[in-house]
Amino acid sequence: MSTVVLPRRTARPVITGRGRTGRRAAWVLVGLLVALTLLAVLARFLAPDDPIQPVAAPQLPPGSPEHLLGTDSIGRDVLSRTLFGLQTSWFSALAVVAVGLLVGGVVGVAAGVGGGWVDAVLMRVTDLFLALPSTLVAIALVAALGPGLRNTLLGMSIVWWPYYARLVRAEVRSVVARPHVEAARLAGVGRGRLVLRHVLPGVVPTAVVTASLDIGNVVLLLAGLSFLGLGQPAPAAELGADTAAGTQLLLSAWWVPVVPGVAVLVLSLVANLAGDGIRTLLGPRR
Amino acid sequence: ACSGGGDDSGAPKAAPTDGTLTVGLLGDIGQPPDPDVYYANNGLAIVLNTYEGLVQYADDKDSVEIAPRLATTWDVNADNTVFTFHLRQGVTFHDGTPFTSAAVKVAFDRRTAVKGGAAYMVEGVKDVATPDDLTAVVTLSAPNSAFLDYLASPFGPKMESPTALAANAGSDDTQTYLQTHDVGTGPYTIAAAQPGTSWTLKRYDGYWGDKSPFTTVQLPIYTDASALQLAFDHGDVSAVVAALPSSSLKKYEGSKDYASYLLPTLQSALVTVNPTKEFFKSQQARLAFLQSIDQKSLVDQVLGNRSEPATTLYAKGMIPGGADKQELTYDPSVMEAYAKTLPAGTDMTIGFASGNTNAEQMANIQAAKLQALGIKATAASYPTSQVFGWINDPTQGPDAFFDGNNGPDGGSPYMWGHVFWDASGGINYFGCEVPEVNAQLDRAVATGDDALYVAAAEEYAKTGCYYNLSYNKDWVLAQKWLTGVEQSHNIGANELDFSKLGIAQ
Amino acid sequence: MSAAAAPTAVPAPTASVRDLHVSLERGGVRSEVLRGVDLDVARGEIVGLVGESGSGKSMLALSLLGLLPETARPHVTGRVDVLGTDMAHGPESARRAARRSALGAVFQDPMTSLNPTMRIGRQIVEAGQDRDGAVRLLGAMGVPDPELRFRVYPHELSGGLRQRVMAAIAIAGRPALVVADEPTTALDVTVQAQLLALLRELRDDLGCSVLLITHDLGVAAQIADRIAVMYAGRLAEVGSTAQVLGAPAHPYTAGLLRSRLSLTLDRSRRLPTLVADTLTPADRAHGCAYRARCPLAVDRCATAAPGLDDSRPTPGHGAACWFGDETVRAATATITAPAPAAAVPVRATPSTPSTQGPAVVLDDVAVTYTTGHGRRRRTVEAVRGVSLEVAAGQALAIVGESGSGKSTVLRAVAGLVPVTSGRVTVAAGGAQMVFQDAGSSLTPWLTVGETLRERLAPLRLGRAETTRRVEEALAGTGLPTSVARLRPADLSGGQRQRVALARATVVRPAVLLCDEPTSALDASLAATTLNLIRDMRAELAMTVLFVTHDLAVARFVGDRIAVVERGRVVEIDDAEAVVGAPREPYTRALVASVPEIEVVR
Amino acid sequence: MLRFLLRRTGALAVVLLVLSAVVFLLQQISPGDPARAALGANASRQAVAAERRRLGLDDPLPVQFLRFLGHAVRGDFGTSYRTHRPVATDLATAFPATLELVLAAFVVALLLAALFAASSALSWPLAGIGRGVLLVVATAPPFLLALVGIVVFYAHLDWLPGSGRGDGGPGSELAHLVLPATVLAIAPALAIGRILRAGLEATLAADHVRTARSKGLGQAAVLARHVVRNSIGPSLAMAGLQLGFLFAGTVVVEQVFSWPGMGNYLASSIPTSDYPAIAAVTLVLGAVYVVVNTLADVLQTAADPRLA
Ligand SMILES: Nc1ncnc2c1ncn2[C@@H]1O[C@H](COP(=O)(O)OP(=O)(O)OP(=O)(O)O)[C@@H](O)[C@H]1O
Ligand SMILES: Nc1ncnc2c1ncn2[C@@H]1O[C@H](COP(=O)(O)OP(=O)(O)OP(=O)(O)O)[C@@H](O)[C@H]1O
Ligand SMILES: [Mg+2]
Ligand SMILES: [Mg+2]
Ligand code: NI
Repeated sequence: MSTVVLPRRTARPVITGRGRTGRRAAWVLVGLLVALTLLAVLARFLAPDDPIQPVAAPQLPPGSPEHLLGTDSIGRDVLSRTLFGLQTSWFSALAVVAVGLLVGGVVGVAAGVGGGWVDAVLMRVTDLFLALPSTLVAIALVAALGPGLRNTLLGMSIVWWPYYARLVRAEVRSVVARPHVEAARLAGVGRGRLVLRHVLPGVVPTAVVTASLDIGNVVLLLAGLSFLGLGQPAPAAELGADTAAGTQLLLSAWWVPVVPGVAVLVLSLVANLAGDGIRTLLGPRR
Repeated sequence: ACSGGGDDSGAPKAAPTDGTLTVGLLGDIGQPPDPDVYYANNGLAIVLNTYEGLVQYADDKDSVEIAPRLATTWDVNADNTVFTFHLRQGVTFHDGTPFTSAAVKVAFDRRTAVKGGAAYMVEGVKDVATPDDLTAVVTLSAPNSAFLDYLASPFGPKMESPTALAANAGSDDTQTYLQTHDVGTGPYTIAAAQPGTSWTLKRYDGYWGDKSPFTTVQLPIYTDASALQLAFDHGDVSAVVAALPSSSLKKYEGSKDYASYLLPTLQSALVTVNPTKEFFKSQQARLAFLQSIDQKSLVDQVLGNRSEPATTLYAKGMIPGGADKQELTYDPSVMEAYAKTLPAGTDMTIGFASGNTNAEQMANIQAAKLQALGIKATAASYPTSQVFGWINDPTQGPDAFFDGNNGPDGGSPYMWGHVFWDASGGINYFGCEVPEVNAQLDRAVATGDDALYVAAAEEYAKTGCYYNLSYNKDWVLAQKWLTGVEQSHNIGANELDFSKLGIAQ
Repeated sequence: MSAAAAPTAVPAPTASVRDLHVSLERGGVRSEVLRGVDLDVARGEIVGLVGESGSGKSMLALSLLGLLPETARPHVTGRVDVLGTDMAHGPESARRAARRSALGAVFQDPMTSLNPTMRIGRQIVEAGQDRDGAVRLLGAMGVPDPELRFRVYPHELSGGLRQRVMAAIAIAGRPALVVADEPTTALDVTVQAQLLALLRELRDDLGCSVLLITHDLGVAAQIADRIAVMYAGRLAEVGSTAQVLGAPAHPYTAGLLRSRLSLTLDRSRRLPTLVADTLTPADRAHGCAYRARCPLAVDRCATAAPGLDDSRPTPGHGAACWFGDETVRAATATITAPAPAAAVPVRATPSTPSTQGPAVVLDDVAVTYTTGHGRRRRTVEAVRGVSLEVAAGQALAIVGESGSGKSTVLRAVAGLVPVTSGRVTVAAGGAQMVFQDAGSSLTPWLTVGETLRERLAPLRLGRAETTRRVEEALAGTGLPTSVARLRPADLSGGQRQRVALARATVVRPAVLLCDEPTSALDASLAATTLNLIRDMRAELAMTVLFVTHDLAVARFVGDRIAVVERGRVVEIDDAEAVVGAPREPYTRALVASVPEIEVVR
Repeated sequence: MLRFLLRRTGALAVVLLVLSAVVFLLQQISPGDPARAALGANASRQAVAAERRRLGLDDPLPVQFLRFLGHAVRGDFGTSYRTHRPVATDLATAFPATLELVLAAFVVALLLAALFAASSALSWPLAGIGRGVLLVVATAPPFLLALVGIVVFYAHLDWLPGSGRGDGGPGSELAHLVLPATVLAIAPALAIGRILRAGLEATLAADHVRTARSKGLGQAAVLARHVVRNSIGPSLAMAGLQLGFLFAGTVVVEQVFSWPGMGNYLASSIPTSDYPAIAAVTLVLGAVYVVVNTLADVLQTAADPRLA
């Protein structure tokens, strides 16, 4: 019945070593993620200029004190656009992952705890979604609905939740199969409390780690959709769209695509590493 | 596609020694290079070098002037209904059969049968008579002074070998065959077709005209502008015609290693206003908006040398003497006053086609200007398919739309007025039309009376739906050794006639 | 550090370990797991290595094989010599050659120790046999249908057969030394006995030496020529089987021996146990690591560690203790069983069934499990028609081999599995259960206090009262109240078992179900737990159903014993009657296979 | 096994049906007008209406869907609005190109993944740097990576061709494959490599590997016979999943490298709302994806006898 196992979600730490040094590195990585989030949240205060309005001559090279990272093809401040783009990309990715986690989590918990026909029905539906090529369906969906951040996020969320449903279900089932759940049941713990107190806490670490690793993927996919003209329409600042729109200028004004491109890289890299960090901090899986 | 190379980028590249010219295309040519089907731009080079029409626009001129091609001379009767063409002698099709007047009717008939986008050009043909092999008399059912422009248009009817058409007719009027072959008389013939990848043209040795030193023309398809530019820098591509973004212009202009040409076209950058939107309900508002556009600096900043600010309502040189003057003066105060009457924070959207960087920049700059006036203006991109859907429900569209580059199929003022001002014309995105203007245009085309054209234009300008921003030019980028670029280009076709190109000694 | 303790009688040992120190790293912390071990295995000799869990037995075995876990970055000093090859520091190629030609290994878990994706035949051939030899070897190991079995995958074999395959692999290369690391723990007593016999035959037929690691002195007693006792990374005592078991010269050995259960034990007495260890790893690094538990400890023990030579009661017998064996024996013999920490008064076991009605009634109960979907759907009749009655206050021990349905009976009583047919009646007050693995039966992320409070929640007692009851329950199981704030991972195995017991009894159930609560614990911890269960049963007047595969445990805990075989009760009677005069052949086999220590004095 | 395959085939049919329904519905809700897109900018309104009738766009939805399905089953995806050729004809040239690229990328991805996993699990010296580079590169936006690749290896170093699929000779074809395949492979390589490494590390620490070592087997034999097969199961599933992602990834990579494949075809079809083309590409790639994952499933079952 299952089509795809989801091993992507069980990747192991990449750079962090073992032991205490590993924990310290993990904290640093998580700290980086927090810093990036702060940067995104505070974009409007940190950005020197309006991200939408041209503020100077077009294609000013980076290095000038007024426009540290230069200006883009129509004279907007690249630094400001990148900061706001960070905000859009970061929160979009968070939204997609959060929706995936929420919907997938509810479906997964319902299937894992419900068992029987509930499980069968929910997992058949999930499998069907999983069997569809997600990226392609997202592309087709956005191509059909028309570009726009809302549609893009909608399209991506639709293809994103089944992974979480499967993952959460598998985790729930493995936790439910652990003796402590049976022991708690025998000890007279009610059903709701059983799920909330004895099952879910065991699922959260994996789900959180997976989600944080996934944010990088979402950021990249968003950027890819933008490249195809299916992302955030101009003039709103979005890293992927800015990189994509700027690629034309790679040869004449390299900083226009490279700065937001590097921001995508950093975002996705930090999300990836922080995922590993969180995994380290949450300790080995029991 | 990657011969040569190894030399330092920057230094002029050596001319090819194997007689191969490589012209890079940006993006798939889309439709098949069938003259009765092809209705796009980046593949025109194939159509125009393999087929020829009866007439063409004069090469190397920045005004509209009909020049001979397969017809050496022609006569038009007084009421523009009978056109008599005297055909060139000694012309053969690529299948070796001679070109005679019989082919004219065949070509017109096929165009009607195939029902392509430019089939309208032969709609009015009532009859084609062939008194002798080298004379064709075309009779129209109604007077049409634009008929010669139809024939000169790059999308106009081209002469096709009746024998070859019949031999490969299939069930679809030879359409399948012509997806990868040609049946024309042009200086080149299709030697190999890999749709989506590359096209190879071979010199037609039976060609009636001058022959270029290029025995083969390669047209590789690049799908990324930067990749194409790199290939050109590298010397793998000999010339790029109107494919690279203006933002790259700076790098090549005045370069001593590459040749950069800016050649005249009938294309313009335009603003279209959407009268169905609340914001632009009143003519006064629309005109205020157009007046708030700083045409000169906008064109200068965004398009640079690729264009000049337009001063007429039609394309440059369409109305001799420029009587169709565009009377819009930059005055943001009118808009400012209008803005004050609006509720605070009223928003409006300025659209542009996705991927069109020039339009994007213009839209953004204008949006910024409006914001300074206290209007919540935003620039937004729309995919092309959506843009052409607005005509069905203009309220779906933005409040105004910036077109970076657009124009008519041919050089007649009628063709211009029709596409831009008549709601059925195709580029009148928001259906802003004046029945009186349409009628005036119809009357003008019958006689070719410039005064009527001017009157129609002036009438339409009052709607405030339309602003001709600039006269655009084709940017042709070529290696230093390539000669004859200007001479191989005309105002109608945004492509080069490869037979007129050469290698510098 | 210490001088070689080579017995003069053995001229050229097959393997010789001298002053071996091994330290390993885990979680960034390096700890010394072997701290100066000297041991010889003579040609054709079986040496039994015993000791509690974590004492370093496996690390010694892996040192001999030169297979210390690389991921733990082992630091090794000292010498490990197998037939002239330096297994500690020699070049990897030489060590590999030694493993190939001179060594064989049998590891604890036969399922994970065999490659699941390779047919077993190939796994044997790989160890240095041709095909025919491998088939013959399988036959010789007592694997029926060796030709057929040659082509199967490990998961298609039972645990016993898998362990035989392991044994076949171990001897396929005709090794001089077989290292067997707890080869029997995963097995049934009956299979265990067969495997031990097999090892002895190997020695007899091939003349190879065997290092047999076990935590069960009884197992060692059965086949070892010599026994080495490990404690905290050092040898505590070494000597011939008769010497070590008959005249233990180290207080630890003596304590282990006393806490062992046997079929002849006095059931009315508490089991003697060892004092709990209070030393931190840092404390253990200097002095005698056993001093905190040792009744003989003196100041000197805290500063200097005695060597094996320091007490040499008889030739070939050594013990790392400052005192001679006479002192040790005298001292340990006189100590009575220590009272539990909470000092619960010892009451007589209510051995006579009370006159009230039965607390548990099973009437022709059957339980069937279904697994898998569709094509893989299988049903297992785990219990097929069991009828039982347990009077209130009575204790029933259920014994039987693995898979016979013991746990299923308990789960049916607890209501954790629905019965397929028949009826289960439990007296008012319900049943609570203590699971085999206490650790995994506690929710890892909840503190002990939260776990216990959850049981009290339905009573709506109020905050203070709840806290009082929790503390009471902890005290009742001999745990300090501070434990309430800890999570299971912070507790030792014995403590976790007590928490599980506290959870089961914080609200008194009518029936206490125990599913092998001691099988994962070493002798001393097991004894402590058994004592506790007895005490609580007496105090709370509970009915007890106790599942075990160890007949000695069953006899100690149960007033009556039920023997289960393939889902049916085949014999049920008073405990002494079952042990003393087993009627069923299976019961007889069970009785016979309990490893007894025939003390040779 | 036969029943297993039959069941998988049945599931495949259901998935494809749903996929086609999804694709079809997406066409319906999209705002663009295919008839207009087909005729181009300057076509008259009457011509567009006629085109709508000709394309059957005015029929009721179920009729359109059934027609769509019926044609698709026969491999007839209609005529592209854009190229005016049967979509099947277009795909017949585009699909092999994509397949070639994807398979090459897959091989590169597996190689990189194996290197990544082995270097880490077996603690090779200096491998950490390589892994770091792979990680960084894998998190870069693919189109930027592709362009930077062209700038470096084509424009500056002139080692490799920057676009197209090569002309004729196998040497040229191979050279043209290197850059796009590598760019395409990098992200999947990291994904597969991580799983493979987790598997390798777990297996290397497994008891049965210790058993194998205790037999005196050499490192190579231990790895080949006892480690690789046992670690590969989840990586196979991952590889299957990634092969699907590779096909999707071609949409971006093919465009930058002017690779005449399905991705490029899709990318040019999207702006023109060329639905027959979009639908066909989605369906075909979707089918490949489903088949590949089914295959990965079967392979995984073959690798581990316990799953059978
Ligand atoms: N990989 C490792 N890294 C660090 N320490 C380890 C490792 N493996 C075991 N240890 C520690 O080494 C000590 C000895 O372990 P060992 O496995 O030899 O004990 P044992 O006597 O075999 O116990 P058991 O009876 O439970 O098998 C223990 O304290 C254990 O925690
Ligand atoms: N949840 C389950 N699903 C399917 N079969 C099961 C399940 N639990 C137990 N069985 C099977 O039921 C039979 C009896 O199992 P049970 O656990 O009662 O045996 P046991 O006597 O307790 O064995 P052990 O001594 O190994 O614990 C076994 O064959 C076992 O494989
Ligand atoms: Mg051990
Ligand atoms: Mg059991
Ligand atoms: Ni020492």
